[in-house]
Amino acid sequence: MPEKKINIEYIARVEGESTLDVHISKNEITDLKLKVWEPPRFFEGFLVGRKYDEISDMVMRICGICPVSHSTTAIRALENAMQITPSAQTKKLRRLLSYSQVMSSDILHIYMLAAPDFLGYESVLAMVPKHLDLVKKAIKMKMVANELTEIVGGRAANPVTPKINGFYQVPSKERLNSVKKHLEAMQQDTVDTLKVVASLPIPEFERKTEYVCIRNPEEYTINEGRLVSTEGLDILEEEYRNHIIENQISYSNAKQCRIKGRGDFMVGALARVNNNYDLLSDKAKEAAEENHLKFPVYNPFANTAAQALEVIHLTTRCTEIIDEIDPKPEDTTVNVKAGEGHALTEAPRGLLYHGYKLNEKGIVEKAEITTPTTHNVLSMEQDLYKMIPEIMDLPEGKLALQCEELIRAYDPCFSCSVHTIKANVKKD
Amino acid sequence: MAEKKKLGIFKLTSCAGCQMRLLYYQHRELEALTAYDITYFKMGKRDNLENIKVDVALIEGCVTNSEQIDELKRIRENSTILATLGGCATRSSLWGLKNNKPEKEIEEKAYKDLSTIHSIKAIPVNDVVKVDYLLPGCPVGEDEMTEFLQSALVGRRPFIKPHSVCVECKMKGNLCILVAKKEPCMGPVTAAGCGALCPTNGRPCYNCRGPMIAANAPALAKEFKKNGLSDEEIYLKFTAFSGLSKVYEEVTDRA
Amino acid sequence: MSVRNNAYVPEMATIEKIERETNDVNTYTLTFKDKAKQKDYSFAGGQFNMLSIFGFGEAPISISSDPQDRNEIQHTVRKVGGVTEALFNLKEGEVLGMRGPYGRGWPLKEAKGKNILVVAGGIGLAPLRPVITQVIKNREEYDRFELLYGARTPGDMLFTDEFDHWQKVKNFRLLFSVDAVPKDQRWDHNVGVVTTLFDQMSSTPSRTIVMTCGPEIMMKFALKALLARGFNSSQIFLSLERRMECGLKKCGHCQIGEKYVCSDGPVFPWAEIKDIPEIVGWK
Amino acid sequence: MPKIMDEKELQSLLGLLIKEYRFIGPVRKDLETGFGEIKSLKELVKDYTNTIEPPKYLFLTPQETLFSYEMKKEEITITKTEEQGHAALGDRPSLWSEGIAVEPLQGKAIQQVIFGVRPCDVHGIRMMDKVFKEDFDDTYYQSKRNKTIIFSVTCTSVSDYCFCQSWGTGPSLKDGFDLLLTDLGDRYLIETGSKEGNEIIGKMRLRDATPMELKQKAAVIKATEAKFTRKLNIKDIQQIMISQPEHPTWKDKADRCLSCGNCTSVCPTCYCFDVQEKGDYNPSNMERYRLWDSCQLLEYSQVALGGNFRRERISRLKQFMMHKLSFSYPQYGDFHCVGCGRCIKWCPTSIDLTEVAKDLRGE
Repeated sequence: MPEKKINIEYIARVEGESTLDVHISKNEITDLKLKVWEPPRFFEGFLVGRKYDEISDMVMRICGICPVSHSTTAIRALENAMQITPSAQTKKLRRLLSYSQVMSSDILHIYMLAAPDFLGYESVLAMVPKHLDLVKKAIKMKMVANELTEIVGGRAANPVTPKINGFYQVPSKERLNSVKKHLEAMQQDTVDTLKVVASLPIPEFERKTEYVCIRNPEEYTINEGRLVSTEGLDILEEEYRNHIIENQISYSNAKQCRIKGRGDFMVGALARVNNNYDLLSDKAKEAAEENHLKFPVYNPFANTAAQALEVIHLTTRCTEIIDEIDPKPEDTTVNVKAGEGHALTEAPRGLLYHGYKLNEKGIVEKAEITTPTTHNVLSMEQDLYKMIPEIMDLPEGKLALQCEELIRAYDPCFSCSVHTIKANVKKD
Repeated sequence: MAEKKKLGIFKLTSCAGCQMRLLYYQHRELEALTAYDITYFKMGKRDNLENIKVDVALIEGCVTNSEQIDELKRIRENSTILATLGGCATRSSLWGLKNNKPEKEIEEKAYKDLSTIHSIKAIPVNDVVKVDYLLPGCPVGEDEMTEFLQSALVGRRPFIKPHSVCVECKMKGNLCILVAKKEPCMGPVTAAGCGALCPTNGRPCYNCRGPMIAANAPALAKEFKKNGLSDEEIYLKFTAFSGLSKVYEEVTDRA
Repeated sequence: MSVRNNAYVPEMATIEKIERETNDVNTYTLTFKDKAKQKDYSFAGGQFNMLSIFGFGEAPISISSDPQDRNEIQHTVRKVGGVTEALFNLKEGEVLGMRGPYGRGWPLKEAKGKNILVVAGGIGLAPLRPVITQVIKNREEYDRFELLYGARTPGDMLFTDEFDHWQKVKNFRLLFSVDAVPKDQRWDHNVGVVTTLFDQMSSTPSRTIVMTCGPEIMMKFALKALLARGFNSSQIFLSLERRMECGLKKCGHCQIGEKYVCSDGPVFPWAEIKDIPEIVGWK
Repeated sequence: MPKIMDEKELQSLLGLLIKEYRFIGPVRKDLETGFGEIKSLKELVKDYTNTIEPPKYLFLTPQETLFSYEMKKEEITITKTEEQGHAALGDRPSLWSEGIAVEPLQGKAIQQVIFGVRPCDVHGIRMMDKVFKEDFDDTYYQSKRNKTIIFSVTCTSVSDYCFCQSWGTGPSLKDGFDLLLTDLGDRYLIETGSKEGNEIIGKMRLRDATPMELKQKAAVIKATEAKFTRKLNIKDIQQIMISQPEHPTWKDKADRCLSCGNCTSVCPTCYCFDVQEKGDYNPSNMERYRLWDSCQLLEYSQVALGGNFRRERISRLKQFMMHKLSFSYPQYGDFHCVGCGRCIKWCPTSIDLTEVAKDLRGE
């Protein structure tokens, strides 16, 4: 048996920088390392000493793809620390903001990052000559989602309106209605997207890991809820730290997470759909059935289909929320208090945790951030351990490609996963 | 049809938000991306050509380890026009906060074994290689990115606004919240290009674009103080996104 | 509103000829595409045109050709900025935009029957070439003519191929100086800044009109030296450089004191500007 | 002949104007009042002293295309020269065009009305008209200006910043308007200053003002005049402003100056602009446009090779104040200051040109 070495020097079309090293000897994996070498940025370090009202703007810069998630999570954690309960209007606007970002990020991942894999292209740009219509459709949908983020958040990338206890400025009903029209117009496109995604050939692979996300019985949620899993986890967000543990690993700048007493787990769109399928809109369920999708699914490659499915749901849901609100300026005064607060939200890539400790002046004394990809890294490695033996016979190049595709299916965000390097690192 | 110009997009230490601005948040991305022959763009494509000559190189992120210095020098050698893409590359932005304290102090806090750590101070790109154009913004402004990409197509020098956010704010007819509400707006010392985004959205500018060239930081700091901000709060305002810029050093220098 | 009546819209002009003067200076010979426009066009030495390099922008460039030659217009241009760089990439036969002429030129009328002293530095000789051409063509109308010309190096001197011709003109005196002589270049004249030529010059304040153009720092020193030698403020004329966006007294950039350099200048008698606060320090 | 109208008649006049013209008037902008396009009478603000921005933005738009062109080989075609206004930041999609959006005025028949222009601003417009007419017509400015009716309102309130009285550019107005409204308390005096103004009022059946009512107007003005707290001594101001360029007050103010450009942006008589070229992803389509510029900005006086004639902040500050209170007079026969006080009010560090003038005078 020949010795095989898979070295994917960098995993393309994902956010951030990572390397996969697999060493196979006599049909056995002797070494497998997913190295995230996105340079550390010491976020948790330099947030200490900053003021509470700066945190949301700063943590947004953890990730260029899900700034809304970091902002919302930080704001909610800080509100929890200062015992602030935002208004119903604020909660709804935050939902719009979060949903819009999940939608656009999902669309981005489906079309620009994952679709080229399934259609056999090296990039979305390479798809342009033959699939111009598809690319244009994707761009149109993404534009609508971005437009919604921009209207509520002031800017699609790194929004500026969210603040603790509300918004600096609320969008006018008029502008919300204008984007609502666009949302309605793209509904068919979202259904078509699922059709395209469901028809793409994905590798047959299954590994029954634990799927973790938040759940709110009232609504397919992205923000606010209990932490649940397909294996029966069901806890409050402030209990997160008691159940999810992080380990520093020697070969990577990202940490690895596991559930206390159990093991690796997967977060992200697939986890959300696996746990919350019942909460999806009728339209989304209908589309799932039409495309013969049944959840829960234990194939990580199905993450893309889960993304497409949730886009159908969220598009409808956003139009409903717009109908429910007529935003008015509100008092968003913050009474600064010392305290500790935690929050969990669903970033597009999955579970995101922020925790802060504030002193009486509102200065951060301790900050903790765990990102979706940090949650997922271990599961990726476990998937690879299971998948590689199943496809061992493939030539090296194809084997490497499928490994890369598996990682990409997670929609990972390696820059995210690195900011969380902790102050005290233990080397093996 | 002449051959398309070659464009390489490279990433150092950053959040990738500026690359996303190209791929994702832009209004005319298809036009922008197909106007060039993109030879290197790890976040956007699989086939990337290392070490080839490009007409235009865009650098996202700042340098935080020594390998990046070598990489950057290689890119510079291989490119005709080199521009920074966003605040990190332009002035190390948020990551500059790491430079705030002695290097060793921070690293010792983070790692027990320093032998494997190659992290150095956060250095903006133009402190390492010659940069033709600096495109600020966190993320890079769509207007200036578009202006740059369009001008580089023909070899025109891009018009990157060097003045303060106030100019754009006034062009929009906004109420000045610094004057009218005494809110600590960083607009007067911040580089324009965002269309006075924050004041337009009812909040004071928080300097995410970094300093404008002719900024008078002490004068604004004095005004903040008059409006009731503490020295500590003023320090935080001027340090958040400017990587301890020299332009602000009269306010931020605590030595 | 027709394009013709819109003062911001340039006329199309063709580059007929490009001549290399120095490493970074070329002379461009232009004609309007519209033949009627070319026929009607007249200018005075010292005036400038706004040249548009399409795709790049517009810049004010002084005219360096003979005002009496109605068939073509020349601009001698140094490659210094975005627009001039783009101009250097154009080839003969290509099209650019031109509008003008703008501003006040050299006082050739006042100089009639008098002596002329020209003090020029570097590219500053370009707007003064029309003066030289005019004096040569109408030699009998003027008295003694003296040119003090300085450049960084011998290789940076403009119009050197015309020097021989100028030397031969009656009552013409040319004095040259360079700041430095590189090893591989030959130089038989003075070395030093242009003002060091003042000791060799024969011009006196009596019945003399002085015209000077060059870097501002050079003009400052020339002015000091001239005033010290007894020249008075109404016989010294300077051509000023300022940023211009329109050439039409609208964009505001070229103002110094109450003057618009684009319209009241670029040529000013020293008497007119000497009290402007921003200029006072020159004395 | 001045006419008299009651509240109802005024409302119906304004209602008519809103219907028939693009109607710009004072609207609420957060804590202050600014100009905005008005679609219904409800939006109109009455109790304001002056607007945040001067009305100049309607004629000298913050950013506007001068012309577009197409480049094909040797052929360059100017494709569009029509004077038009753009949203403040160019051709951004709808999301960006909040703030001052200036729509093109199309066709000759369509006109706009600016209501509520204060007398100082009418003088500002008069001065700008001169600047953009001198030597040749700036078609971009004039085309918008010529299609505009100025509906001015005599001031009855005075802010801490106002000093128009010192120049005689307010609180009342003698000419420069199409229509002028004076609030007499229980009724309005309306005067016309142009053929267009006459035509509008001619449609209404209004009675002539009585001599008593004209006296009442004078009394209103007198009462307003008594309210001024800020004054600028304009005697010999042209010489005084330039007499002491080394006076310590300059340095004192320059140390505070942020070089932010707010003073020139809000000045009703500041007209400087920058010209830039803009491309497209199809490089043969180009556009030349202009946008507001300010002498307070470092790049304003920059020339090739990095030369800069006003590198020092103090020299830029002097340029602004000296131009307003001295240089402009020999240039245009007007001091380009109307006493609106905006440059003082909106200066983040409260730099005050009336104070500088006082210091230079040694008062």
